[in-house]
Amino acid sequence: MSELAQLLANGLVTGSIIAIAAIGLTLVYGILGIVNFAHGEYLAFGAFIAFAVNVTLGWPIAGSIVFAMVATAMLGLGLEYGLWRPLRRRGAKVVALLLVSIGLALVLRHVIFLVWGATPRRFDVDVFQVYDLGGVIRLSLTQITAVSIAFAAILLVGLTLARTKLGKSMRAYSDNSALASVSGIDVDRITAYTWVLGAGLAGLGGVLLGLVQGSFNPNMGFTLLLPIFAAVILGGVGSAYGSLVGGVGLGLAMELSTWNALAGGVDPVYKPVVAFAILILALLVRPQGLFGKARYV
Amino acid sequence: MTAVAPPILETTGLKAGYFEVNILHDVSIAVPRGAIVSVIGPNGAGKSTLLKTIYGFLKPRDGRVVYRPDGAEHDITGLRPNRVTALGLSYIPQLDNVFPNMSIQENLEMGAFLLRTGVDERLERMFELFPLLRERRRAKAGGLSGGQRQMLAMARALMSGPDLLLLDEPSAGLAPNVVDEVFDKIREINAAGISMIIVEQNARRSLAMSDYGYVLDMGRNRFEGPGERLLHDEKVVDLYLGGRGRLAAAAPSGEDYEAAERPPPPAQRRFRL
Amino acid sequence: MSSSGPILKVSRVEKHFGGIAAVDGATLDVARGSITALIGPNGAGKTTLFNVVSGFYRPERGEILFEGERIDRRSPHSIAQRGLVRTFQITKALTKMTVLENVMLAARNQPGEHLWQIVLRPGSARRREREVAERARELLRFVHLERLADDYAGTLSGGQRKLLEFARALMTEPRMVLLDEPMAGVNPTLGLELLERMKALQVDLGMTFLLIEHDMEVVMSVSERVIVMNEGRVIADGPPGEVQRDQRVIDAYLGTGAAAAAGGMGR
Amino acid sequence: MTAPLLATTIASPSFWAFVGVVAGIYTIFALGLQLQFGFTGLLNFGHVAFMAISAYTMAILIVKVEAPMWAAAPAGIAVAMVFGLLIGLPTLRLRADYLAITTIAFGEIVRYVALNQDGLTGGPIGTINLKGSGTSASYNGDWLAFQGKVQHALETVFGDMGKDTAMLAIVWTVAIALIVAMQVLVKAPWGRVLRSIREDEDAASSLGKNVFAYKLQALALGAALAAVAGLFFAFQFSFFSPQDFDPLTTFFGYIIVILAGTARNWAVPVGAVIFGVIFAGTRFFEFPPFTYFGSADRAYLRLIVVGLILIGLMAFRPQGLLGKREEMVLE
Repeated sequence: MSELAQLLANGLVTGSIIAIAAIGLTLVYGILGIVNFAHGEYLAFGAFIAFAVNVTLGWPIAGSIVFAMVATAMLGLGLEYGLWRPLRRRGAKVVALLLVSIGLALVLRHVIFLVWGATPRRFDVDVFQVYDLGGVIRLSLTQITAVSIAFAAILLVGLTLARTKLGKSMRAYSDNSALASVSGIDVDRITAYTWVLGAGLAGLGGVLLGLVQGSFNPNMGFTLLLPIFAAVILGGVGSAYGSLVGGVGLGLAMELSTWNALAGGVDPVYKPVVAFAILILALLVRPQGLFGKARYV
Repeated sequence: MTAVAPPILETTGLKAGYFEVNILHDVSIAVPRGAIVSVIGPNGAGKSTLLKTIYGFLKPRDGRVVYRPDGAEHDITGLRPNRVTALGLSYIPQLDNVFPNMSIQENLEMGAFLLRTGVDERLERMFELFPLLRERRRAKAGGLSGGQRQMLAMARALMSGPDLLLLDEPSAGLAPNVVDEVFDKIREINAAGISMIIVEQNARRSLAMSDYGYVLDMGRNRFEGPGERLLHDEKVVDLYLGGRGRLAAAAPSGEDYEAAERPPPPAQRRFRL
Repeated sequence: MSSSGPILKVSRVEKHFGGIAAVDGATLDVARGSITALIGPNGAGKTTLFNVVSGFYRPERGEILFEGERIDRRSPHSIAQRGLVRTFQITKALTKMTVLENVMLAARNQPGEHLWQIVLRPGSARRREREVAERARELLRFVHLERLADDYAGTLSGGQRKLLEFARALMTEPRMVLLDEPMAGVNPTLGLELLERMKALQVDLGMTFLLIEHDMEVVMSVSERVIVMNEGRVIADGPPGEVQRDQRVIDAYLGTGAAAAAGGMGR
Repeated sequence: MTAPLLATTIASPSFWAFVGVVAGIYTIFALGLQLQFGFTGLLNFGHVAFMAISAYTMAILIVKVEAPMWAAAPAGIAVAMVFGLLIGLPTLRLRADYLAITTIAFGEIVRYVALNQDGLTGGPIGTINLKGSGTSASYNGDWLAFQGKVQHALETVFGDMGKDTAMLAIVWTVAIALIVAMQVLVKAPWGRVLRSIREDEDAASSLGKNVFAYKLQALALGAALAAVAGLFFAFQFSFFSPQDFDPLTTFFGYIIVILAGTARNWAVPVGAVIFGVIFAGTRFFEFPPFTYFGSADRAYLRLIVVGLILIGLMAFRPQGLLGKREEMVLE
């Protein structure tokens, strides 16, 4: 029983990291129509920027997280101006943009390798502060922090999309970008804000991933990319809350698959395979995503 | 409409296109204040491209677009669509003219995106003008039928309180009874003082209710004149309206159009836009 | 397979989307060798019905017989292979292929389309290809696109694409063609020509046509029977003159103006 | 490094033979993607998995079952094709982006299995561990014997040449034969159907074409080509491990196809040679500015360059070096 509780707790931690990473991806995917294979590198970028200020410069971790978010948001913004916008003006469509994102992923990942090397890095935090919850679950402070921040961020984004004028104009842009500009929306601002939000959340997700993993290298984002995509598709492309459900669901499924009571459970090395298998199976049943509603085109 | 007042919109020598291809070669039109102006012509003549160029979706390679709301003059050549809207124009595209995944009310609110106040009053006026929209205000626009979509598109375009409305084929693909309804609404909107440019396939009906018409062919002006005159110009009929044979066949309905020319009964004018 | 009786029988077909019935128990049949028009307001389910009949949507209920054979569980390609071919409201010209290739693609019995045949009988594939090219050029002549045969279909105008689709549908040697707004965007003069060609095929080859069309003038002049749909059901079915006097049709679709016009035509 | 060393590297036939072999293997690999993506429009991101499956199948059969190479190699291709059909059945109805994600997931599953089923695949150490720890396993005895015979035959005709020339001759003979075969297929009406599917599936099926069957054929044939590349890869490097089959390899294949021009079979070797020179060739550039970087850093730089090439192509020449703008697949 305590094994199950611990697995559920671990699943929640893994799931909330996937969810926070997925939400940035789903915004860019749903609003701008870019299937961003470089999203994992945005995560890694955030983690390494936080590493630089936290470890190299000695800032406290809280400040490092904020700094990394801002820096990643700026990266996202810079790439919107320097890369995506010119491509969009040239009439590039989904598949072309997807292939560009693969090129971008290669560039970003190896720039990070070039700067920080392949050595595993860790943040300057106390990983040994562990809380015993009800005598059955043990979670570290970093894990608890990560889960809380992730949930708070997702809630905030969800409210922004549903309630604010910015959120509405984002939805309008994703629905019909030409009509959005006829309505008086400055579409260039919308694409910029979407990247600020999407990349900023990716930066946050990267730092949280680094915190929870303990140590990380520049491949960290790419390793998690497929589970993140799985969460996005399960949750329905473009849906913030869907990402939450998809991410947490996947996290739980990955951890629970190792449960002994399930015919011994699968070998933990196959946890990512569980995520891939769930994705493939889910698409067989519902090609539009598990929680995704049929959209009007 | 007085002859001396300068037109509310004027294009001179517009040249525009996509990539290597020029679609507009030299197009000049003028829209008198308060008038309905029809732009007709065969497929590929550049009618829709003209609207897109006026509205800033396409940067013209040459020529000018000048917009003159009350007492002012703006050169809007190549201005981005959101800025064009801010100056008091509005546009209804032919396809994709609603936000399909947003509710009807949200669609209308998007139309008033630039307004800071008075959105609710405008919403109320639109619901009066298009009662069906009130009934289904919470429904997603994607679930509407073609005719209902066109009504929503018109209402959305009016939400910003424009002085000049650009309509791209408002009757395309609609059933005859719905077409009647759409043209009725167009006249009603015009009667409230809004100038209009209409691009239409349904050239006869469009010309019949227009103050002025332009015939475009291969991206150039071909004919122009008062709508009624173009409708009976032998050359125009032969070249662009499918010949006299078809005109004869359609003749009985001509009466009907004339009847519709009369201003709408006062009861329908209770709204101000 | 019977050679008399209706070529297409649609009975009590239903197709829903998220709880909304797009086609709600439609029943109709189409006489062999006829030109039948399918009209009705937008959202009446006409295009959905086309999609169901041509196999792109699977109906939840009902039965569709083509030449006496059930086709409502068949896939689009197998229905097309049986001789029931459709065109699309928004044309699907294959823009990165030439106009000629577009039409040649539609040929049936081409052994060169099967991997093992290319290896085993390369000669027969090549011979057939020559026949196909010849026939394709004939059809392009028929729709006045012959001089554009070697251009990419992407360079055609909207109306020309409608004509190309028409030629392509004929290339499949169909027994029946479903045309979804064949005249939309075609300039009036060319459109009249298209109608004449349709008539010629009906008379000479006994081909059957079912067309969705909004232009009432076209509907009245070309079709010998008109089926009217509204809200997913068939509300009227009969000769054009009769249908346009039907009060339900006037209310749901034609409106009083058009009815007056139609009355004028009747005189 | 000094100029003479550079000269010897650049002038060395064995260096160019190596680059040539790598380019040949990539040609065959990318030819499969050309068929799937360039002609049929299938965004298969798990292509490397078919390479892995055939290489592993062959090695395992030879080491564990002691099958002869001439039986094990075709078996590798067959198994890869079967996997192509199996993965195609559920995924080929998905839209492009979902297909890309599910196929890359499939590729990763294959790699994870290879990494973690030590008993079957030798695990992370690679095929050298196929017999378990303590003994080193080898699968290419038969191949080296065959290669020796070809080398001998070549030398009797052309005189003494470098040791890689036999491999070079074999790989390119096969590559060119496969290009010819593919060209025959896509020029036949079969290829016309594939192109119609790439553009509009609904149009193709409305004309009586069984879209699903054609996609499946393209996927399985493409898998077979990747499988052939996998065999040559295994022979060239005499041992391999799961790291050799990470998703990057598939992306390299895409870069070659896009560099060359989509829907152009004859362009594939051009793309592969350019890519081979950039990728394998730069390893040997021992002169400034390359010498300012350590070898690990140079590997990173190389991948940065590759990424920039992909971005640059998509931005400035999406039809590829030899493609036609009117037939451009990517818009």
